[in-house]
Amino acid sequence: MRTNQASGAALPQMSNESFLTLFMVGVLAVIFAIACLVVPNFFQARNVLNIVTNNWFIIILGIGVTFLLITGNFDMSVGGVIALTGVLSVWFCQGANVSQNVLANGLGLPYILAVGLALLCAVGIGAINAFFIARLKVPSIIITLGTMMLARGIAQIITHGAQRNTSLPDEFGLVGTAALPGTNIKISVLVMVVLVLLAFVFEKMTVSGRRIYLIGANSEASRLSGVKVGRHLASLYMLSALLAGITGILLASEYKAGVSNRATGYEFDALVIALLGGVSIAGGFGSVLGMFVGAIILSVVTSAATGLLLSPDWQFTIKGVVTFLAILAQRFALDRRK
Amino acid sequence: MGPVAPQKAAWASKEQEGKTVSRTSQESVRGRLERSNALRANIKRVYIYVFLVLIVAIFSVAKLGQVEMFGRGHFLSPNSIVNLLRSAVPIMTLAGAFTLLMISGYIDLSVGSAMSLAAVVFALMIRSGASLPASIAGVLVMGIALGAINGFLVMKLRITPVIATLVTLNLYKGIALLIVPDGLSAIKGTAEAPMPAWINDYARKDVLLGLPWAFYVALLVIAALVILQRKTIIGKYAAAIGGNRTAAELSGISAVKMVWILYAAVGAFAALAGISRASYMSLGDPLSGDNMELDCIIAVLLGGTAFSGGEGSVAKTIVGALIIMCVTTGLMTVIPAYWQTVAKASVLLIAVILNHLLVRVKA
Amino acid sequence: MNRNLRALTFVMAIVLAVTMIPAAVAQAKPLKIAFFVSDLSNVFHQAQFTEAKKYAKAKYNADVYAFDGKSDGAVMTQNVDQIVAQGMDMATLHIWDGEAAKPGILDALKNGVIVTSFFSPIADTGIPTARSDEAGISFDMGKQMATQWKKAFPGKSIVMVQLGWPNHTEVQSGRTAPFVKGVLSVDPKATNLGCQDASKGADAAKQIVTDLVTQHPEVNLIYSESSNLTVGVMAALSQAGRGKFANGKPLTEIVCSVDFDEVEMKSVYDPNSSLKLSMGLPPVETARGRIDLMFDIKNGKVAKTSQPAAEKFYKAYTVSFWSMPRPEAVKWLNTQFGTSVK
Amino acid sequence: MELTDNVLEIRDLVKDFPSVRAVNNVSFDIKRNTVHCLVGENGAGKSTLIKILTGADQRTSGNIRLNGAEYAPRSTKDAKLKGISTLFQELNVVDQLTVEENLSLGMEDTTLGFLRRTDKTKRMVEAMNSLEPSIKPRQLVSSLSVAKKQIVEIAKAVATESDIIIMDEPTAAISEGEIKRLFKIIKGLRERNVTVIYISHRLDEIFELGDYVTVMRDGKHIDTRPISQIKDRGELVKLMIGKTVFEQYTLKEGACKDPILEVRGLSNQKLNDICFDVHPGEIVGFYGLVGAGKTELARAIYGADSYGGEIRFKGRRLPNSPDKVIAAGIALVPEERRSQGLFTILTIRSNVPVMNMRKISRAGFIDGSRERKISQEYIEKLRIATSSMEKETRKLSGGNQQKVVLAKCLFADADLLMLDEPTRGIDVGAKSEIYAIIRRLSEEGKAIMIFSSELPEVVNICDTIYLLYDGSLKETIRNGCDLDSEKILHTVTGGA
Repeated sequence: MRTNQASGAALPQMSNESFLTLFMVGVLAVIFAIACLVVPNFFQARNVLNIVTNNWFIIILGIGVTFLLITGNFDMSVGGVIALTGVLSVWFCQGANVSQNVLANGLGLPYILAVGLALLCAVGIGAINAFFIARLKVPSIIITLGTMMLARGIAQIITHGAQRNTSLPDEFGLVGTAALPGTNIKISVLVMVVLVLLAFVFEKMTVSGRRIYLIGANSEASRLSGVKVGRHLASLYMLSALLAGITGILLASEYKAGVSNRATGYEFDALVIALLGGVSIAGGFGSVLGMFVGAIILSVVTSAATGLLLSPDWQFTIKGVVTFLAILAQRFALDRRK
Repeated sequence: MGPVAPQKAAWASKEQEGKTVSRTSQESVRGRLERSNALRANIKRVYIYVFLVLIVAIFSVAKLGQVEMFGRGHFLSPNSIVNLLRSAVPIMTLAGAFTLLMISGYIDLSVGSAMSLAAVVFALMIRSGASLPASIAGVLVMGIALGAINGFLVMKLRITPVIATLVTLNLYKGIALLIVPDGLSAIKGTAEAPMPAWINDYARKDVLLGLPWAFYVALLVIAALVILQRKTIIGKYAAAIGGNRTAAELSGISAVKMVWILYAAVGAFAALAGISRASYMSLGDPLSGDNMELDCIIAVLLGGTAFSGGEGSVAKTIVGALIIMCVTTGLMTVIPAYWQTVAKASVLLIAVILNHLLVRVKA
Repeated sequence: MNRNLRALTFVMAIVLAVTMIPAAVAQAKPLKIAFFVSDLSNVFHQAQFTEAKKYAKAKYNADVYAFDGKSDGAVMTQNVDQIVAQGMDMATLHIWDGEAAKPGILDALKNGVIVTSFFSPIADTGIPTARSDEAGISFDMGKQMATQWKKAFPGKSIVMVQLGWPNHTEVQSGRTAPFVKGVLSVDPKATNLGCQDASKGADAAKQIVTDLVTQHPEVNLIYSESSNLTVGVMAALSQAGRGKFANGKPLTEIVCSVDFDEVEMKSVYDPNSSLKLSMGLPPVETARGRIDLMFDIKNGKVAKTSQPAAEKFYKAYTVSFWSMPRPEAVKWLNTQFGTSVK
Repeated sequence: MELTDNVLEIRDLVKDFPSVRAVNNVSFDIKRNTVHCLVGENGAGKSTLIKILTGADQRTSGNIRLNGAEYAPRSTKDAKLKGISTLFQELNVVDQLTVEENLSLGMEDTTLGFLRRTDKTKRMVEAMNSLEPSIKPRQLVSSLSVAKKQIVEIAKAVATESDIIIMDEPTAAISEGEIKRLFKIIKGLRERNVTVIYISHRLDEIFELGDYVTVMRDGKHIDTRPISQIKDRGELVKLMIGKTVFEQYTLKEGACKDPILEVRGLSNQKLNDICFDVHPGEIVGFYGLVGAGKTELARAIYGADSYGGEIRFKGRRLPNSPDKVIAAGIALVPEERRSQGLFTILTIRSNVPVMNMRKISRAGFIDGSRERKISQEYIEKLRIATSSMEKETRKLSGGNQQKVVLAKCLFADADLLMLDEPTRGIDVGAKSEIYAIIRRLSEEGKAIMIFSSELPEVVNICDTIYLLYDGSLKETIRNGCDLDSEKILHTVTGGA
């Protein structure tokens, strides 16, 4: 939000991107204000903190999804990758031949090695995406939906459709549950904050970050300007899969379980927060910061709905309506500006 | 600067040589290209059928040790075939209309949600005493409206199809969930408001060869769609818009209107699928259409419809839909249930690769 | 067009060729049993299926196939229709919409398939039902929790919440409602915040509890209606600085769960954790019971159908810090899940 | 009502674009049942005029009367309904449909939406087959060559029952035989009460086909005359290009250096065995009509398209991918600046350094102040008219957009700069500024290649001019020595 004020100062020349981010911050403020009025105990520091920390996993996913969306591509495989890496990290780590229960036996690798291998597999899924999209030029939405099923399917085979959660070494649960000294803030949340900051720096200050925008703004012109479009897309897909992999490892560690149907629908959530944050699939437009704002908007809505003890149907519908209105509002706001 | 004149003379002779060489090489290249195109076209024409036959063949022999040929439980037993066709009704209905939309270069991810909503509304209407024709008419009108909303977002507000329909996916599903009262998972018969038993006549009762009305209605509308695609201007304009929108518009075709109509049609077909699902289950389940869009995409791609639009075939999509149903039901007792997702994903990836290899015929 | 015709002929030829392959002469074929589970990704159902497979093969030389409902009513209904199509000889159902499945069940009965139900009796089909006595345990857990809370804080009124499947009829009648009754039987003035939808899993449960304990910090009895939700609930509580007991005495809340497993074992008997009870659903007993019931029908011990339908209850267990000693719980767990906890 | 003698009367027509007046007070008449040719250099305003006639663009002011009635089409479809159909330059056929389907697209005879095969389709097929008998009506258009696709399009326009058919360079991509058959058809149209407005750069065609000719230059109407009153090509060329343009070139004397670029036997689908050298400090022009292969040549050298043959740059074989070519020291200003050169939704600041990010970054991090400094430097150097470097480039005028693309390429520090149609659609002031920049660069020792379909441009600044026709190099001219504009036009319009 600090940067928004900075760009707000240069109001006459504000770019569409900052305009939209600012617009969504405004929307966020309005929704937050309404929630504070309607929901008991909503306005308190503890709750505001919850709102930011609740969605750490979606925000981490959102980073990769946002980058790809800016280049004009989708990544719908992230939910599947979370499930796969979680399950793999557990399976690699479980003691070998410790029980007659098949699901209690694993490969007995040390935790660090298990995590490394699981992340490698995640990147592998990203590489499949990259191959199809950057090389064969297959529409990203279709291929990533396919790899989402593939990743989740492999996770299901390893867990026989359920989960693996026994005979794990103690250090398995460490990363996911440990909090920062003296606080309740989890390492996962810290990872999220660090990644968002890194992503912001990457996006705004590095050459590779700039190229994401170039590809999205005009992929042919990028090619003719010497950007290796295919290679760049490929690394973004692998990055997105890696981020999903990290999320998968953290979630598996937090619950000490590798669940095959974990993170179902997260790819849609990640897409929705990016859209709410003003990232445009038309390409070349949007930012991690906007995605973060989008995530907070959704988090406020969810949190308020829980606080009001609304029925799940209402919660789902309200989320649907909010996204619908936000997308329409963005479209009109942008059209008016032109 | 460079010695221009002598060079020019050198070029002249070179030009002569070069021309003859490149001519012949160009011709041989062209010939090779033509032959490979012809081969590709031939494979493209039949591969979907071969695919279906292969799958049927594999599943037929898969359990031979356990069951008798054509005996109960065999993949090709009458009961199994009837069952497969009956459960394929919604996906066939949906994917048929979906194909036309994909041919014109657009996509609708909200079909599953629209189908759920239709199922819920249909069950609600029947339960509250509306007659069958009235309920069907009402739900169809609603389906058209849902499709038209998508059309409006995509064609008028120019929101990317994937995003617009992703948003309505959530919206329609939310509405369906809301209609179902708290504490219930679906609109179904309760003590105070019983569901008339005849609700499942449509999608359950055997009218001919063990198959219900819903199947024959689906067959009929699919036949209509096939004719629509092959013989009417709608099919032709859809292909023209998907192939080259500028050319179509310069020829006086209103792409906006046309695609809008197609979206509405997809909505109507989703409603029809919802009706048969509700009748089949005797209840309106707000989640009954979940993930249907994925199956639709797989079926359409298997059927050889181009990603980018311009060409495709409703008939082949239906074969694609049958393949999906074969995979889901045929695998049930052959391999463990938890292998199914990978099987389906593999079918999708195979479809994508085939599509990539076969659809693009190079000029 | 001509080419299409040729393609079609080709296709038909292959079909014929395939069907002409002489069927391997069937030996003494084992019976085939369709074993329905509402969702195979649930640990309890997973274990149940594994046991059923082992048990039926050993005792009756029968093959058991999982019919996974994937938590989806439509899939379950279609699975019922698959019983005959897949050539099953017996089926033990676990479905949510009995009304929808009824035509399929009648069809299966007509084809001579032995059909029984698990978890819930199915409409007026009259098929026997095997079910666990979940309601009794839920009531018991509610009662125990309310009593313990009142014992620790006689002055603090009870505020309870449930996490699970609010739209699910069977969960409602087997878990949510009896639990509330159990609490109210101790303290009629207790407040109920209702059942929250955590059907999306552990992350959803965690998020809901995080928001709840911030916005409704007065919550003190929590019923987490499935073990995979409980991990999320406990994570949220610990993040909020709660979830603790002081040497066996409640501090901020008491939590109970369902599907007692190895992971819950550690918490329930940890005097410093607020997860103190769990409904022990015995997969081994349940699976064996479901298989046995079908063979009872085959052997004529139970009627194929009857009005009203025969019901057979399997015991569920209240695993409780207060009412079940630890060694007993360890023994129970090891027998039921094949684990080797000490 | 008695039909007037003039089918179309254009009065005081004006069309303004943000930076240029593309059509400037144009008035002339088109006589009924004639072939009326429209000629002029690129940028003379022909295309804009046509766009107004076909409803693709709206006029700023002025008046058009069709058959004596006010004519102001709102869309292409509207124009068609009113009796004016057009054959556009771009290929507007649908690849995935058959020839027959393409012919009838938008004009189908139907019953209840069902397609019927009627005489109309048959007539269209006949019309097409009289142009090119080898095309089968059931063939997929994707299997046709570009020329045959064009024939299909021509047949479609011809078969439409219109009062006026506008043909915008219909022969640009088709072969001699096809052209002959097309001319026969066009001549036949006259008898069928159809007026043809014919645009072509091939002047021979105009003499062969036309009844009247209208010449435009710089958006202005120069003259309309019956063809019979024009003596020869020379007179027409003079009308088209005026007289003043060739005088600016001053002969350059340079030391003979080793060539920086050597192209030998370059061939691909569009190019035919092209050989030439470029030297440091030299400005080389490639002149040819639309479709002669200029863009294809530039793209092949740049590595954007595949090719056979050999290209050596600074003595080393040039790799075949744009990023490596740029790294080797070549930059390209592409033909389509909006779709290939510019990142329109990004700011000037983010556009300028794109091709040489290394220069504004350290260890992969962009040095923001350096980026701004350089952008400012180029805005000043190229006199880009903007309020700020943070302006999105799509909000700039065409000339300033082109300057941004130029800045981008200059910043690449290339030793060889290729410019494809560098001044297309740019007003005169910006044009001369761009020429000045090009000259300055050449004085700095950079080699420059200009690909242009505007003769004055090439003649104005190039030291060596290559004439391209149909993918082949036809002639080489040393500027200042043997320059004969009429002969040049003769060569590039296909004259032997």
